[in-house]
Amino acid sequence: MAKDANQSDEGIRWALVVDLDRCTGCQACVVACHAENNLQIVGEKEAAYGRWTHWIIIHRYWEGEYPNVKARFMPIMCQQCSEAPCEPVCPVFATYHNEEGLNAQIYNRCIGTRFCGSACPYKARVYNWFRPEFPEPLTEQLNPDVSVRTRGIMEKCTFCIQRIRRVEIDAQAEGRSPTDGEIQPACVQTCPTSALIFGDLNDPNSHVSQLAHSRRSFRLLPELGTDPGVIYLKGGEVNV
Amino acid sequence: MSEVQPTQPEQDNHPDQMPEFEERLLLAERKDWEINEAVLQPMFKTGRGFWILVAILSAIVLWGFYAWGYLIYWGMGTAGINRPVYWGLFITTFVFWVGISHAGTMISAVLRLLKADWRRPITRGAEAMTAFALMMAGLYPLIHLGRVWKFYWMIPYPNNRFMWPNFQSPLMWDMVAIFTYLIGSSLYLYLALIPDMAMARDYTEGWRYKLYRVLALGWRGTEAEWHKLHRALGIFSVAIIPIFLSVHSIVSWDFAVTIQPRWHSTIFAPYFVIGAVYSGLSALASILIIVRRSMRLQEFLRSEHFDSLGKLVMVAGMAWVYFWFAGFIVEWYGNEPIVRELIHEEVSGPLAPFFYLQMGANIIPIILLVFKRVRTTPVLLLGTTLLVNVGMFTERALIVIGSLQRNDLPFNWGTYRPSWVEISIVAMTFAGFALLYTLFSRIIPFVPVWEIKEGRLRYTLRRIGRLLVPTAAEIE
Amino acid sequence: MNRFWFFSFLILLVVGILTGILLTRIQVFSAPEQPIAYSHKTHIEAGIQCLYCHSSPLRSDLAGIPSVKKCMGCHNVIANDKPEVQELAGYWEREEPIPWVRVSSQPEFIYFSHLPHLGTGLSCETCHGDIGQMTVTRPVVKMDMGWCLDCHLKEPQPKATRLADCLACHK
Amino acid sequence: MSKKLTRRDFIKIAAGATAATGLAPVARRIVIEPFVQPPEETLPGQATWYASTCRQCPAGCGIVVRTINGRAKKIEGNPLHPLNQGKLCARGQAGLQVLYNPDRLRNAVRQSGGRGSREYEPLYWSEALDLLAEKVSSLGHPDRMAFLGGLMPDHLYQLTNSLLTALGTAPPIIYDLQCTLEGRRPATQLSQTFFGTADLPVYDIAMSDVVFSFGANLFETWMSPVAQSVALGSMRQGKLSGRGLIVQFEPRLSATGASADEWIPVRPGAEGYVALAIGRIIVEERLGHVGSHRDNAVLYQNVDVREMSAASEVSVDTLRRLAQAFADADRAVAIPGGYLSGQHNGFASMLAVQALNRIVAQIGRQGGVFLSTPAPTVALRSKPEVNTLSDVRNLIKRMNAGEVDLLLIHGTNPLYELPAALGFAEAIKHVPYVVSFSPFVDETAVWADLILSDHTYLESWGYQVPSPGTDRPVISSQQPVVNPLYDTRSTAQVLIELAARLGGRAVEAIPWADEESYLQELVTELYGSSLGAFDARTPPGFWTLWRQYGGWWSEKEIRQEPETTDIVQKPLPMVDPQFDGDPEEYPFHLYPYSSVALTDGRGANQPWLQETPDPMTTVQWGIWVELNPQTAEELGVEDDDIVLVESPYGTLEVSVFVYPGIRPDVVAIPIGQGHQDYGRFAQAVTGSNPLALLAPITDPDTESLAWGATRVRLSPTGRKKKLARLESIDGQGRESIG
Repeated sequence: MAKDANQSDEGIRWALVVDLDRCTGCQACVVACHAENNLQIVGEKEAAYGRWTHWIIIHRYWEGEYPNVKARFMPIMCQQCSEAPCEPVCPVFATYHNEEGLNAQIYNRCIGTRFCGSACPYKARVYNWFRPEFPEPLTEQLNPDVSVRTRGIMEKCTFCIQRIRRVEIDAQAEGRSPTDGEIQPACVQTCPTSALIFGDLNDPNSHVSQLAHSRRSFRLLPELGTDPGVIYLKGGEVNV
Repeated sequence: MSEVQPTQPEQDNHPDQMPEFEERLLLAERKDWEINEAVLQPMFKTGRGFWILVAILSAIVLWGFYAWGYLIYWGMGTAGINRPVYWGLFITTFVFWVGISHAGTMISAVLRLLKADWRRPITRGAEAMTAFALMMAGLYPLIHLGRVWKFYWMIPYPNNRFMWPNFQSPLMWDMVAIFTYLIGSSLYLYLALIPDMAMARDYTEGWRYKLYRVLALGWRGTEAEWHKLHRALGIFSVAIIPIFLSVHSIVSWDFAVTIQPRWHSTIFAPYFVIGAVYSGLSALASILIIVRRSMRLQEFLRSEHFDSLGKLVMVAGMAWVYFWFAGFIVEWYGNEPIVRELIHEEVSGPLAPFFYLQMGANIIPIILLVFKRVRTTPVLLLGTTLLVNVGMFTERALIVIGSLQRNDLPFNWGTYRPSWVEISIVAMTFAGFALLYTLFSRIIPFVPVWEIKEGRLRYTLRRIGRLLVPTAAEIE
Repeated sequence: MNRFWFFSFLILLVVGILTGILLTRIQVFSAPEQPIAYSHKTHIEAGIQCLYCHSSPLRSDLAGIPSVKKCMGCHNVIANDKPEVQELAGYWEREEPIPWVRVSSQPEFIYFSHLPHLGTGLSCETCHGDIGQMTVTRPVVKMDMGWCLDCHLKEPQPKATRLADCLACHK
Repeated sequence: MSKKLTRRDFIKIAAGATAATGLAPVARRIVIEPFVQPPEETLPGQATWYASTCRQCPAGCGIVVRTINGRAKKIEGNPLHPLNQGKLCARGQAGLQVLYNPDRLRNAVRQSGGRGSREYEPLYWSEALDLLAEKVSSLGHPDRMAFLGGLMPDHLYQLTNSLLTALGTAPPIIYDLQCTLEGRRPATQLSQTFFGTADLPVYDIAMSDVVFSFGANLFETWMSPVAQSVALGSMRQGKLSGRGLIVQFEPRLSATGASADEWIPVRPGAEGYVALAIGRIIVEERLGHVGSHRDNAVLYQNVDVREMSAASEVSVDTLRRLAQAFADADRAVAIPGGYLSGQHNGFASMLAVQALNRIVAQIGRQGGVFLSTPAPTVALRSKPEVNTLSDVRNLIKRMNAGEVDLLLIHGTNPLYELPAALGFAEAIKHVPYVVSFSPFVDETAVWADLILSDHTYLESWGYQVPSPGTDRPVISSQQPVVNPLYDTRSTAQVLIELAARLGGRAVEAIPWADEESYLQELVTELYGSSLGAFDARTPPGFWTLWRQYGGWWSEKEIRQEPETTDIVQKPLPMVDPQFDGDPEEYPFHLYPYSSVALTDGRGANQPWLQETPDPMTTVQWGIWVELNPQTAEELGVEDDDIVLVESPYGTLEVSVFVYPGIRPDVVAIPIGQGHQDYGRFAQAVTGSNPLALLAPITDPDTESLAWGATRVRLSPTGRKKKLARLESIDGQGRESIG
């Protein structure tokens, strides 16, 4: 099932570039993700106990001490690893690697062992601890392209698979293939500073693959050998 | 079988060189029917204390089932787990119970193969412990599922969706291993039970007679039957040992195959196995002491057994310390930042109380068990072995919960607080285990009568000239 | 005596299982009761194309249920003496939507779009059966995962791999 | 959405929309209801996008809303809109939860149990309007009516203004907390003083090489955060000339400060001094490449760099380094932000900052500061001006004196948003009849007799000229993206109908039949303009395109170069900051700041925004006080300890967040929580309103609230309340591990 990404030169590999030099930590991506993906709201008590459901969170790291203190933002979402630690441990294939380099999560196959959550070094997976509650008429907002997960299901960033699929189907209907930059996950679409860029890493002409070769690029926890599909660009430097 | 007639031992002859044999020969003066009576009588006499105990245990179990229902209805959030501590007390207790289950086969199969004679009276109790502990352990993979009603998706069955379980997942290995072990150990328990069922059948009437008649499978005690039984037990003893080693190795791989800091360790499999043996033997000793007292089996379970058991516990404990240290020192010297952080947390951080409880409760018993007085005094041995299991439970909690609280990105660290649901369910399995054991001890002869009788045939005193010479025969 | 009980039990078991299967089948393939006794057969025989009424599958995920206005577009003049058509006219006059009951459906966790299916040249009948012969519309297939995969896996490579991906349908 | 559709017309895939996953049996009765009359614009199951304008803050970003089967599903930025260029902030994304908020009022209501009873009785609109008309016409004198509004969309302001003028009443008083925090009024006054035009200037961050931001939280809530963030993106990594530098001057490291390259923790109130010192150094040492500084020397003749350095606690070396960087840059811009305006000496500081742009000759230049071109027609140029706090004070005085018989409140929540010390809560009790137009029962609406619940912005018509604008004239259009969910009515429509009921001069002033025809008339004046990005053949065609594009804007860049007034002929004023509260007794400066998610508290009823972590503290849902680690140590408190914050005007109990990026003499509290009313999500957060602490003092130059000029003291309570933070407290400061 899981195909080695290093071999698939011809296929698509979706990737997200996060330019840390542009990120202002404004949280627009967080709310866009909530709106797009029908994430549940857990309330203060549960959020305080680490049971929030954000698929993307912005880590804020302090550097130095007052007065020479700096804070850096780092948006972290599912890294869509090619060598994902979460994939082999799922007993029912609810999570697996698909042909387009996505670390897929099939909600209605999930039985809720939370093994993937334990195995994920980025802790990018979130769990539905309770039934989601959407007081009427907040249900009207739910995106019909995304299922509403009930209790006991693991979920995580999908790179907005529904938006990828939508563009692909529309492009196919028009008899063409999607252009670079046409597919935008909700976070990418809304990011005010364009700190997030989405595209096909295996297409040498795509914006992301060019940025991936930038001198500024790095991946999160590279020593773990997970080969993430999310590429970070260091902040505070000029990209030439 | 041996034709030697048991002879009355002479009390005043050779008092200094005889005590060991004296004990072994104690039963030799009993008639067969007396032994049968001694084993069966406590089963039939159920006093008020027994029913009160059963009532209390049942109440705890019922409460636990309510908590489980509550958990299923409202969701996993009613347990204390969170992100990043996705596994908590459930998995800890699961590992603990799997560990407990290891002593049964250890005692029974390994010692049977080694022909260690002192095992005879305690095999049944040990095997029952294996089966019941595994039943309790087997509940946890179900309990901790977020959607337990979909558990059957883990079972490979043909379907039109072309969907199979993922055999790469350690959870699948777990399921296979635990099922195999449960089936194997239950059969093993049952096989050794058949002659005693026949014995009990012949001594009872009413519902017990009907029950024993079915369970005895028409055992008559012919030479051929004995021969087959011995062969079957021999095969099982050999076959169950790899299973027994694999089960806890696989449980350890649940953790070790991930890249979670501190879980990702090569020594985990043997470390878990030896830890399981250590805690299992200790639990066995504790249980035997309690059962011996409550069922008045002092005659069968004698201090010589506890002495040997205590020695085994001590050896297992030393091995555990060795493996623990082998793992610890590598991590310590490896000095990976996150592992260093975890070690720091254990040694001098918020986890320190648990760490020192673990170390203390696992090492002090080893020292105590050096003393024969501790090994042979039931109360002292009970305290010591219970302490071991407190230590082992803490160790599992430290591994499962302590490690999950920390990970590679400090932003994502977390803390865990067990909820009433988790505690109730954990209490349910402890009570459930005790309840099964209690009921079992009233229905099934707790001491394997046929093994005792068989052993009794081995040791005799022969009069050679003027001397009384203790002899042991090869009978198996 | 024992044998008797054994066989009775066995027979009961088999009968029970068969009845269970049958009941689920009946439930799956039974035609739901509709607010108006509408016959596809009559309309198809009158030469109306599927896409005339269900107009959006080439542009949208859904095929679309015709609006009451569309029905009335013809039935203002055609067959307006029939009781069913008069029922329809009643809805139109009351400006009420007709509460049709869904015949073919996908569960909530499935993303299904008519557009790409029709795009590959499938006809309506492939999935919905010979609707033109049905006076009462009923489902002809159990639209479950196995049935979907049946076709998806028959596609040539590499399309089949893409279509066999869980994410092709699961949302 | 010109077709009239009733709710039940929409296809209801009832089960599909609401049910949870997984468990549904296959054979289930699902009713699908077709349209009776199919709307032209929607295809069942297919998304239709409507362009409109975001009203979550006054910036006026263009949005497109994805609607499926008549229900709004997602808001995204309008990619064509020149202001936000397809981007949107967290608040803009959360707009759906205004529309679908479960706590919305569903009718016009009257408080049946008297004011403050929170018992409501629905009214028919005709009844409610009759009631209002009767109240208006029975006024003894038109002066006995007052209209208090927030920063409303332009068309509503025009209608209100016309109606009030026709009735002989004073124009509406526009005042809300958001405007106060971003210093809209002082900024306008600064433009007036500096450029002679009362329009908010645009700071060209995108093209700038060096940006000095003095207390402007550019990428959070100040003015037009999305446009400024878009500019940041291109300034940082989108330019060929290299990566731009941002320096942030403020006492607390905001998220903007974190995105900046350097943060200078200036003493509160001393930002102007820093600007003066930098200016003095540039002029004195003839830095930069603009040639002679002779013209500017007069500006700084009284400035002593050392004194300024001592007063602001920024070292002379740093000042010199910064001056050099600012002057040497090809394009540099200094931005006087909201925190400056919230000081007692705010205006002087803002002048000093704006003067920096002058001495490096960046006024009107690319990468500098310019004014946006006004809208092409006169009618479109009329827009709400924010009033001063003194105007609000006068209103309160009149209310207390019993001179106001009828108070209309729209788009603002004075009971929450005004410092409690101003006494609005008391004053409103002296008004015999209060009418609120709020779609929610907020703190003020609780004291209204009649609530004529407005549509939410996604159900309303309107337009807005974004201010500050962008590099070209822009008019954003607002149109209903869904049919009104409930029996609410837009305030513009209510005013038109009120005028019709009142007759006479009122109906002459606003004679339109409905707001749509009013807007159409106003907008089609643009028809035929040669500037526009689109034009149509007919006025109705133009109206359609206007709605389709989400407004009108020029195809090309048109910047207006401002002229500087003779302010530059005089030395810049130097005013010492003043603070309320004795420094001995109240040792800390209070810095209330507007939260990224909740802004001034308006977002508090939207669960998405409540659950959005604050960027700097990562706290969700809560309210906290930020203390420097040193301060916390001195007080003997740590994270999550509850402290009592006391000012001479009020107290507040709140959890501590130990915050490395704040001056030790400053404590910061986010604004937005502590609602008594305003729906279940706003009330779910325990804690009280930090505005209760604020001293009601103003900057005498601008008469604007000096919201940063209160001193407080802290005392530990010994209790703890855990904040719902994303970040692990245990992991804090251990980043080197990862």
